[in-house]
Parts: sequence; structure tokens; C-alpha cells
Amino acid sequence: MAKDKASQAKAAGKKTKSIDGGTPPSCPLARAQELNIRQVIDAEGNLVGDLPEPDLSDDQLRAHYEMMVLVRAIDDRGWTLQRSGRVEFWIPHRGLEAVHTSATLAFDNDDWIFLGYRHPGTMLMRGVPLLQLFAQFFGRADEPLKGRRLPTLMGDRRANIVPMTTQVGSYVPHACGAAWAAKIKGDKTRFLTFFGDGSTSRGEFHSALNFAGVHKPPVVFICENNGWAVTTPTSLQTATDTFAEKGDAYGIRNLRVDGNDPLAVYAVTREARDLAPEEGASLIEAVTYRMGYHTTSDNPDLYRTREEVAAWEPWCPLIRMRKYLEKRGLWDDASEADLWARCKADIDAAVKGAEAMPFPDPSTMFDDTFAEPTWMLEEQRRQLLEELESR
Amino acid sequence: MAKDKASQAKAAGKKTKSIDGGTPPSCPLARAQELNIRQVIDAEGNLVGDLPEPDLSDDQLRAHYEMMVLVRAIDDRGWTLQRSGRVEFWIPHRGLEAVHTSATLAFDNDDWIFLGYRHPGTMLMRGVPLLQLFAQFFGRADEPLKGRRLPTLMGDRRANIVPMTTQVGSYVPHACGAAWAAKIKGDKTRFLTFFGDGSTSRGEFHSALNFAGVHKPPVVFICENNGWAVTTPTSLQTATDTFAEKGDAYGIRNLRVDGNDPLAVYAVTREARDLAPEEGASLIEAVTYRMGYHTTSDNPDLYRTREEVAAWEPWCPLIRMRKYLEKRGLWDDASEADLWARCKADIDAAVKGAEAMPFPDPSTMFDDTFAEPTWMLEEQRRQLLEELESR
Amino acid sequence: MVAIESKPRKATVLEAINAAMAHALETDPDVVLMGQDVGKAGGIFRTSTGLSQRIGSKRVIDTPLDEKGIVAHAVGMALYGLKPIVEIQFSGFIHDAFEHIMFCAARYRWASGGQYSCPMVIRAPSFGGIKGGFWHSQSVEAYYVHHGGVKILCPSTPEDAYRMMIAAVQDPDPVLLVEPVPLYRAMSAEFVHDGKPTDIGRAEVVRAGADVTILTYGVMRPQSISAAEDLAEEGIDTEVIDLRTLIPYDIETILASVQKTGRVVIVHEAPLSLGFGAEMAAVLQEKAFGYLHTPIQRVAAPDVPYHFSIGDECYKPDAHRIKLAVRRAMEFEF
Amino acid sequence: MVAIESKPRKATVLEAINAAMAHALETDPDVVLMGQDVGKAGGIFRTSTGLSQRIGSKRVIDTPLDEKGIVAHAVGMALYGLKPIVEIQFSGFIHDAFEHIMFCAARYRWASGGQYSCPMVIRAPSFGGIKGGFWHSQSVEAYYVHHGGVKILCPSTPEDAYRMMIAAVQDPDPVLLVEPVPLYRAMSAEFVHDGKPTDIGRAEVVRAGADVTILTYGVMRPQSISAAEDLAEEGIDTEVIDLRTLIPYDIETILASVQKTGRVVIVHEAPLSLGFGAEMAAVLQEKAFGYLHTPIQRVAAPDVPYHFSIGDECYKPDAHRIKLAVRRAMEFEF
Ligand SMILES: Cc1ncc(C[n+]2csc(CCOP(=O)(O)OP(=O)(O)O)c2C)c(N)n1
Ligand SMILES: Cc1ncc(C[n+]2csc(CCOP(=O)(O)OP(=O)(O)O)c2C)c(N)n1
Ligand SMILES: [Mg+2]
Ligand SMILES: [Mg+2]
Repeated sequence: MAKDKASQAKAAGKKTKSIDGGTPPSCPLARAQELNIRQVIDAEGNLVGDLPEPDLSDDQLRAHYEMMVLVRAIDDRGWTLQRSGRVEFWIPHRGLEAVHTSATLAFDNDDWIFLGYRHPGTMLMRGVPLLQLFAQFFGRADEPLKGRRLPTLMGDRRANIVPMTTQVGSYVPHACGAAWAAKIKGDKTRFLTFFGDGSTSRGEFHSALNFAGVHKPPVVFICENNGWAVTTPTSLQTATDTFAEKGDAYGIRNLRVDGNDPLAVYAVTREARDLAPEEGASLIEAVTYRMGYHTTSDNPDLYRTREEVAAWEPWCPLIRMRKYLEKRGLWDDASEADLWARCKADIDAAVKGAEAMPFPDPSTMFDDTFAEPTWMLEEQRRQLLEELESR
Repeated sequence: MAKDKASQAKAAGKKTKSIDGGTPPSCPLARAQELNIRQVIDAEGNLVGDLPEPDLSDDQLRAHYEMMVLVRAIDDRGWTLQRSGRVEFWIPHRGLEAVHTSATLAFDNDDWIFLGYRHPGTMLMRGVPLLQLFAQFFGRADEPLKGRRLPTLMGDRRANIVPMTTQVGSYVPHACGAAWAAKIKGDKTRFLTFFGDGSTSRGEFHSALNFAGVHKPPVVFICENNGWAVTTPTSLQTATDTFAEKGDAYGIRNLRVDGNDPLAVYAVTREARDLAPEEGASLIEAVTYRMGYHTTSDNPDLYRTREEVAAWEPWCPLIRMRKYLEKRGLWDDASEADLWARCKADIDAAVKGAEAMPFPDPSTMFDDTFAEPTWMLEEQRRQLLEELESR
Repeated sequence: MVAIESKPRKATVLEAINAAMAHALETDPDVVLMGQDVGKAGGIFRTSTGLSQRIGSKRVIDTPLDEKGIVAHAVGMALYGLKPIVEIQFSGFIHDAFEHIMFCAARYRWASGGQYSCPMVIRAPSFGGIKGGFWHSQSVEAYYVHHGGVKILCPSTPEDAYRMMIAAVQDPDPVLLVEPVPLYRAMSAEFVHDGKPTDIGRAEVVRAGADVTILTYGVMRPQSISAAEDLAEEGIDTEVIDLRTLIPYDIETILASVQKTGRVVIVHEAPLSLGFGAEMAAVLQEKAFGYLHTPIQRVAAPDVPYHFSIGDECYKPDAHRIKLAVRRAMEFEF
Repeated sequence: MVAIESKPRKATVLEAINAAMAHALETDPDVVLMGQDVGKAGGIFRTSTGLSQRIGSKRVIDTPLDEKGIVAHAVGMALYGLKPIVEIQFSGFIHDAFEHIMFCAARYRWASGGQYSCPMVIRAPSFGGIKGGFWHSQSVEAYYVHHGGVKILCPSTPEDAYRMMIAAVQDPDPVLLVEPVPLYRAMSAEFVHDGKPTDIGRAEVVRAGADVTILTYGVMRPQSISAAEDLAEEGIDTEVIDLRTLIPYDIETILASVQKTGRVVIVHEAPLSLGFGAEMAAVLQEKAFGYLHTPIQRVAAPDVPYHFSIGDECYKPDAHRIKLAVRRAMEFEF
């Protein structure tokens, strides 16, 4: 069982190091085979001959690329809206488009998803309208979470997407427990949850994988290894070369995939979903990178080099997918220009519509505490509303 | 990384199954080599040719066996004292004598130990007098924990043994943090902590091993896999074949050892201790068995077969060590009879002495809350003592 | 044992809990019982004896030794539509699950805009009296009041234990069921095992009295009653109210009594500072200010851990200390 | 920045915390600072800016993302002889460490018969006002009162922040330092950065008054002061007391004021039920019963989560609601 130092050293290249970590920045996706990272296409959109091309129709492929571009456009807009003071806060998802959209595509719409906080892509894949997303970003009353939650902390039961409760990783055992419940009830529902490299350090990750190993619920754990947890590099998060191998400690099937390869993410997630009823859980480490700031309160120059970010640029999931489509004759500059124009127009409309919506009424703070509020809450509600009235 | 079913099946024999688990009871120590369990001697006390004999003098070997017998005699006495209502509660340690005494022997006396609750052996190895142990069992005032703690939840700073705070596993990261502190201070102190198979399920195990992998503190984690956590078999505790392999998920050196082989436990623990300053932590899975009840409140017939217990009898660490000594001409029936007689006499004296000691004064409940009690506590103390007075 | 009965029969608190869980498991396929050792062996207190044999290990689940994981998985089960009953082996080990009870289970409904909820029962075997020492003798209920989101039920009779368990399982939100370990086998009482829930939020006037009101719950109920009986001989007519549920508490019954007697003694085993008695005192000194003849007295354990060898005798409040507090409430002069 | 100075200079609360930690780290080699992102980047609020550069990553430690693990390892460090300062990124994420703070750190001294202790500082950036939503705007201090074992310090001025941090690091037992996030940069004040600790357990009479006493702490101090100033114009002379430390609280200063004014308003941002105001009300109605002209009023947030889009405006108590409570305390009739 003892691991030989050599193999430890070998794959260490995958680790992000803090600013003075010394190693010259390189993108691990360039050494995918050596690092055991599954791929369909390379940086140029050529087939690498590892995983087979998934059978998606030309229309599906085009639609998927269009979705990723829309998701990227939302991130650009969210950023400028926050910088111009119109949105309170923004959590970027730039660079993570492939993981979110492709993994969601691999699941059926009545499967459940437990979300993190960078997931407009996942919401859109489940048909949530743009206007609803922006209403949430603007904290307006008329969206499923009633304006109660931070921008981008989303969920919608109609889309079978459970919103997180803000603590990173805490929802991983919730997803596992829900999957276990479906198994107990004899339902066919399957479950997907996303969490980050940092989240694996929490006890919840341990609890979820340990219970999953013993009880084999139909859940797919996707660890988005995007290199950083705020300012903390993966090298300070854990001593293992990969996050996938942690699954071995629980008897959980696990593998690494190129998180910036939309086709590979789709392929391995679909396979994990198909195996779930029989084999139980899978742990998929999606090797990707947080191209943007952690949040609008962050300053990456304090902890990571621009060279490191630059090394990832050519591996942008949008660029790679576009090249792949172009090589298959499914895309050209005209369609690209037209797509961006449509995204801008749709987002403009959503922003305009959402900003015109009203904020929640103070009385609604007291709703949804219990199915039926207690007399204590009703008394507090009456008094607070009176006091606010009198201002 | 994905683990092939075959290998999973292979070692499954090591798993305890619940009463209707089906597998015919067998002692995994009989298949030590196959199950990757390191040994020095077999059931007959013959060298198996795996680990070399540790270089312990004849006197040391004899003394070590005598200690294990004393520890066993204490367990026998604790049990009868509880059954006859003289001790409130008892937590048996029968069958675990080798793990506790041999691992402690492998460390120096100024190294720190973080204890579980089956460890009279560890206390005795550090020179704690029998009278003090029994004073603790009887909840008397004049012992280091001042009669505040359950019988067998022990510790003594003079022996560098930290008492646990009762939650299983919670102290594992405390041991790891203390070792990290010694490293930060540049001290040479090394650290040892014992915990059970069940304890590995808690988040604390995850936290400690994860931090240890990153920061390499000089600590040795000994997981006493004794087959059961109260009524829960290891097969319901985790899906892995072994507890040692969990170390791989944190980049921690790990191995399995025959926990009923005093020489093997000593050898691998000594090695782990020697490597600690350089390599950091080791995780040692001591494969052993809880021969007794979980506690005096337990009833094993509800969940495990007597055949399973019987299968372990020939692997009793005392029997094996005695046979080994006899083969080396270091022991005979006369010495055996004499030893048990001495143990009985010493324990009789300790019981007599301890039972004669006074119980704590109510006022002492308020001591050691803060270094200086707050006015609130002093007020509460005054009032409570007055009220008790007036009864 | 059958699920529904029509004739009364005797049961201890422990048997009542077992019967109520059996009823819930047999009548609702969405109910699961999970925790450490709750299966084959029936739990370390034997409260679930026979259930795994009758219901099967799919719904009566022996979990890994991980309180956080147990509660967190139950949260997920509840989100999906099951109604988990979670046994924490001793309330002193519940703290690892604090975040998942108070900031997950108790908040999913609100945080999801009312889209999701977590109906679940968390069983916390509580209180001292079995020579358990600090971690095996804890009173933890007060931690689950601040910030809200959890209902707290404290049965101390067999029938209450039965009907509160039924009510807790049927409740649409998370419920903390504070089980009185020292009373598990202390008494046996007759009631009809008819599967009917109690009405959450009602206190019980256990003993009517005109002079002073004792507010108590859980394991202190018997102590309070015996104190009241002794006090009667001194001519002090004590009303004893068992709060039964802390969240929500029964303000009408409490206020009616306090307005009648004008004297209040709050009794709980939990430590004094920010024990539930603090909230009671704060609320009553405001809502009944004009009625109070004397300061509200609190009888509680001190703010120190529960002592193994002398805690049952000296730490845990008893009838004697309750009587002293009642006399203070009667005699107070300023 | 040097550790000890003789001339006063201005600092914000944030700069004061940074200076105090710098002083502790530079003057005591046993002090370590650990938490998520506290190193190179200086913490997400930048309270530790420059410290890892000056002290080195051995004693200013970026930990894995694991609150329980961070506190639990700090407990071990403290047992061995270090004095860890632990930063929890937001108080809303402290709950995972609840067991290790209250039932390990706070109990090792007692549980080991006084042989071991856990001197450590747990920094809990608290309160709302930065549009953070529920988990980034929490008041958690009340959870650390019941069962005891932790001292609780709540600075709300730069000098208090500095001297309380120094005092917390020097204290032989675990200290919860409740940092007022909305005040980090809100004001700047002059004091001598001389490394001198505050005296734990002393309240401050921020504004003397004869008619009514406001008891408050943390982020509600400025709100209480402005309320008092407005009330002065109505002819209500309000005394404002900043409790500063909750455990132990300064009973002499509080009682002296209450006996003088006979009217009390307790103000905190934490939710009402079993917030610290409950303990204050319970203690004062007993110790000052004969002095109280009117019921003790509590101003607090309601027992619901902190709302993202309207919480700062409608959930968080403000001067207006404090004034209403003071008027109730003045006008109450029965
Ligand atoms: C329990 C908890 N601790 C701290 C935080 C503050 N926080 C928000 S995101 C984050 C980093 C998460 O890193 P990772 O899991 O890798 O996800 P990523 O942000 O990289 O997508 C932290 C520390 C939190 N939300 N919850
Ligand atoms: C956190 C916590 N949960 C539950 C318990 C009750 N308990 C005491 S010992 C034990 C079993 C521990 O099993 P294991 O770790 O294998 O150690 P063993 O008893 O086999 O030596 C349990 C569940 C506890 N003490 N602490
Ligand atoms: Mg990350
Ligand atoms: Mg065990």
C-alpha cells in the first residue's frame, strides 16, 4: 500500500503551487495521458484517440457550443454589472463551462442535481430562463429563492436542482443521502453533484464517500479541480497527486477527465450515470482551471502568476469546441458572430426585465421557516413590520 | 485508479460480517501473508520469516510478557468488580494487550500518547502505578483526573499521556496538531495515537490524515481494527478491504500488522517512529480482535457468533508470546504460575487501597474550568455548596 | 406487537418509543430509522429492539460511526421525500452534527424559497443519572433554540414519549426529540397504542396550585412533582407545568398560570447560563411584569461539566434544590 | 510596523487587529496564526496582510478548507504549548468546529483534571451589513455561552480590537473573538500600539445617562449611541453600556447602571430567542428586581435567517428600532 516516492513525484506537475512555488507554469492538460486524464480532443480540437467521440448529433454539438458561449457571455456580463454597482456580488465561472454544461447534458432532466455556486450553465441546461437567472442575480422577489440568497447561489425544484446552503461541500452527503433515498424507494432517479478541490478537505466529503461505498447510492460526484480554493493551491489542500484516487479509500470507482474537453466530460459522466444503478457512486475528477477571480472580492495577483493563467488560455473549452466544430464543418466565423450577437441581445433583455422587478417584501423574511410559522414568529413578524412601518 | 472487483473480493475475508453475514468465521491472521499483514511469529510462537525478530534482550522479552499478563489480569478484575457492583462501569481490553504494550514500548517515555479507552496497558507501560489506575476506576478524588471521568478513560501528564474527551476519534487531529506543534517548535518529541476501526468513519480521521499529509508532523496513527464498533462490523463501517489503504488517499505511509503479535507490533511501530521526523506520519492498521464485550453494558450474542470469537482464541497474544518465550527457553510453567500469583496479589492490594480512598468534594466540580474561575462560577459554587449543605 | 390497538396497555418510556417507531415504520414506507447500532442489537439502549428484524435492514440502518454523516445523509433523504428518524447514541455526541441540524436541515426550506424541506426526527438521548460522566449525561436542547428552525419536544412520560414520536415523524419540519434516558425504564403507564400524535405546542398542568408556578420539562418533571408534594405539607400550593415542547412553547398555559400565582420557578437539568430558563425568564418578565410578586427563580446545573463520580448526586438538580428555590420565590423581600 | 510603540497613531479596527496579531507573532514565538487563506493574501478581509511575509509560512499557515480540522489541529497545538490564533473565514462557517471548541478546547482543562489546557483564540468575523446573506452575516456568540468554558470578547472600536486581541492571545484559556466585519474599515481612532492587553471582564459606559440603560455589544454599539443622541433631544437621558465581554460579563457596572435608571434595553444583532439578551434579562430581573420600573426590553433580529437582498435594511436592528424600545421602557404602563 505504501506509495513509492517516484510515482508521487511524477504526477506532481498537476499541482498548482502558490506564487513562490517555483515550478514554471504548465497546463496539465498538455500531459493528459501521462497524468491519467481522459480526453476526446486536444487543444486544437483534434481527436486524441483516447476516449471515443460520443454519439451526439451535429445539431446537439452545435447547440452545446452555443450554450457554452451563452454561459461565458453571462459571466462577462455579471462581472461588469457588479463592477458598475448594479449587482451586489459576482462569482465567476469562466473556464468551467464545459464541466457544468456537459455533465448536465449527460444526465436526464428528472435526475437530481446538487449545485455549487458557479453554475448558471447547469441551470440553463435544465431550461431555466435567462430572466429568472438575472432576477436571482439582482436579488428580486420573483424567482424561486425569493431574493434571499447571494447572486449565483441558485436552485429550482422544477428543474430538479437543489440550491446549496452556502457552506462548501456540506451538500455532498445531502446529494448522497438523496440518492440513497431514491434507491430505498425503488425509484430510477439518479443524482449528480459538483464540488471543488477545496471541498474535498471537509469532513462531508469523507462522510459522503464512505457512506456511498457501503450503501452504493446512484450518485455521481464531480470534483471540479480548478487548481485553487480562493487563494489556496491544491498543493496546500492535500498531499495526493490527484483527487480521483481519494475514491479508492472508500471503494468508490474513480477517474480523471479533462474538464475543459466538453466531449470527454460528457462521455465519462454518461458512463458513470449508466453504471450508477449497478455499481453505485463514481468520483470524477474534472481537471480544469478557474480562469477568473474567485469572486469580485478577490485579487488573484496576490497569490498566482499571470503566466499560470496564460498557460491555460489555449485550453479554453470554448476555443477547443469551436475548433472541433469547424473541423467538422459545423461552424464558421459568421455563425460565431451571429451567436454572440444573439447572446448579447438576450442578456440585454434579461437584465432590463430583471432590474425592473420589485424587491421582496419584508414580511416574506418570515415565510418558509416552518411549514406553519409558530406563534413566536408571527408575533415577531407583526412587531417588526410595525416598527419598519413607523420609520 | 479504479479498483478491480477481484482484488476487492480477495481480501474480503478480513472483514467481520454481522451475525447473518454468512461467511464461516475465520481468523484473518491465519492468512496474514495473503492479506498483507506483517508478522514475526505465528500462532505457535514460531518465526514466520516475514519481519525480523526485533533486538530485545531476554529480560526485555520476559518483562514484556509479564506486563501483558498483568494487563490481562486487570481486565479480568475490572469485569468482576463491575459485575459485583463495586466499579460502576468497565470497558474490556482483552485481546488488545499486544497492540497497546508493544506500540508503547516502541516509543520513548518523553514522546506523547493520545489515548482511547481500553488502555490500562499503555498507562502501565509508562510506569503509572496500579493504585492510581484503580483509584481512577473507582472514581476517587486522588488520581490525575480527580474522579471526574468514566472508568478507563485515563491520562497522566507525568507520563505524557493525554486523556481523551470521550468522543471516539475526536482526539486524532489533536494528536496530529500536537505533533505539528512540536515540529514548529523544533522539538524532538514524537507522537502516538490509538483509535479504532469505527473511528475512521468520523470526519476527524479525514482531517487529521489530510493535514498530516500536507504538513508531515511526527505522528504515528495506530488504527486498532478489532473487527467491531460496538455492534457494527467493519463491513458496515467502510467498503475498503483494509483500513491501512485509506492512508493512500492522503499520501500517508501505511501498512497492516498482526495486532496480536507483540514482536511485529513493536517492530513496525518502532520503524514508523524512526521515520517520523523525515517522512512524517504513518498509518498502521493493527489487525486484532475485541475478545470481550464492548463494555459491561453490551451483549455480543445479539450481533456476533461465538464461533467467530473462538476462531481468534488460538491467536491470543499472551498464548503466542508465551510459546515464543518457552521455545527460547525463557519461560516455563513455574514462572507462569508465579507471575499470575504476583499479579493477583498486586491487584488485590491496589483494589484495597483504592476503595479506601475518598470521593471528590463537590466544590472540586468547579475547579479547572478556567485557569481562574469567573465570578459567575464562584457565585454558582457558593450557592450550590450552600444548598447541598442544607440537605 | 401490532401497529394500531384499541385497548390500553402498560408501557415504559422505552417501550413507548419502540412502539411508536414500530408504528411509524409499519404504517409509512417512507420512514427510515438510522443510527449507530440501531439494527440487529436494537440500539445500545434497546429502544429499537426487534425493528430491524421486522422491517429489514433497508429501512432500519446500522450506519458508520459518524454523527455528522448520519445527520447529513438523513438531510438528503428528507429532501428527496423520506422521513428519517435519526438516533444519536448519546446527546453528548450530537455536536458534530450541529451544522447539519441547525444550518442545513433547519434552513433548507427557507434557503430554497420554500421549494424543499427536511422532515426528520433527531433523537437525542439526554440527561444524567446513569453514572455516565459528562459526554453520556448531556442536556443539549438549548443549543437548538437560537436562530430557530427546529422544533424541540421533551417527553417524560410513556404516553408523551409515544405520541410525541408519532407527532415528530408526521411533522413537516425537523424535530429534535429529547429522550429522558434516566426515565426509559423508571415507570410504566397505561395508554392506548392507537398511533395518534400529540398536539405539538401544548404544555401540561401536571399539578394545579395557587401560590407558585414551576415550569419544567424532561427528566426534572418527577423531581418537580415530588418537590411540590413536600411543599404542600408546608402549606405552599405549587402548580407544576411540564412545558413538553420548548419550540414552540405554550405561552397561553404558561401566562395563565403566572398571572394566577405571580411567582415562577424554572427548573431544568441543563446548565444555567443560556439554558432554556433564560428565555422563559426574559419573556415572562416582559409579558407578566405587572403580575410578578418576586423575581423568577432558575434551578439548573452549574456551568461546569457533569461529574462522573459525584454528578448524579451533586450536580443534577433535585427536589431539595427545587424546594429551596420555591421558598425563595415565596419569601423574597426587598 | 514595529511591535511596540510609544506615540499614539490612528488605526481602523482592521489595522488594529493586524497590528495586534503582528505584535503577538513578533513577541511570542509560540503564537501561530492559521486559517483559510490567511497567508500570502492576508486573509479574505486582509486582516493578516503582510504577516506571512514577515513571520513566514511556518507560523502563518494557509490550511486546508476544513473548519473542524483547523480548530481540532489548533487544539492539539495548544495542548502541546503553542498559542494558536485561528481565523474562521466567516462566523457562519464556525459550526463545523462547534464540538471541538465547546467540548474539546473548552473542556480539556477540566477533563484532564487541570493537567492540560487549550489557550487559543478563535476569530469569528461576525454580523451583517455587507450584503452577505445568511451564512456571511451571522451572529454566533450566543452558542458559546451555554455549558461554558470559552471566554467571549466583542470589540467594536479600533483600540478594543487591538487590546482584546492581545488579551485573548495572553489568556490561558480558549477565547472567542467576535470581530465586527461591518466596522473593520468604518472608523479610525488614535491609540498607542503598546502591546498592552485590555482587562477581560470590564464593560464600558460609553455614554452616561440617568433615565434608561442600553446594554449592547459589537456592531450594535454605534447604532445604540446614535439612538441615545436622538433620544436626548426628546429629553430621554440614555446610558449606553458596551458589554465588551460576554463571558465573563461585568455585573458590577451593569447593576450599578440598572439600579440607577431602573429601565433596561438590551440590544444585539443576533436573533431574539436565547440570544445573549435572554441571559441578561434573566439575571437582571433577579438581581435588580426591586429597581425595575418597567420590563426589560430586548432589541434583536427575528428568529429567521439573514436575508440577502433586504436583510441589511430590514432584518438588522437599527437606531430606529432601538429608540422604539427605549420609549417602551420609558412609557410602559400596566
Ligand atoms: C464551510 C465553508 N468554509 C469556507 C467558505 C468560504 N469559501 C467560499 S468558496 C471557498 C473556496 C472553495 O474552493 P473549491 O471547493 O475548490 O471551489 P472553487 O471556489 O474553486 O470552485 C471558500 C473557502 C464556505 N463557503 N464554506
Ligand atoms: C462521537 C462518538 N460517537 C459515539 C460514541 C459511542 N461509542 C463509544 S465506543 C464506540 C465504538 C467505537 O468503535 P471503534 O472505534 O472500533 O473502537 P473499539 O470500541 O472497537 O475499540 C461508540 C460508538 C462515542 N464515544 N463518540
Ligand atoms: Mg477550486
Ligand atoms: Mg473496533
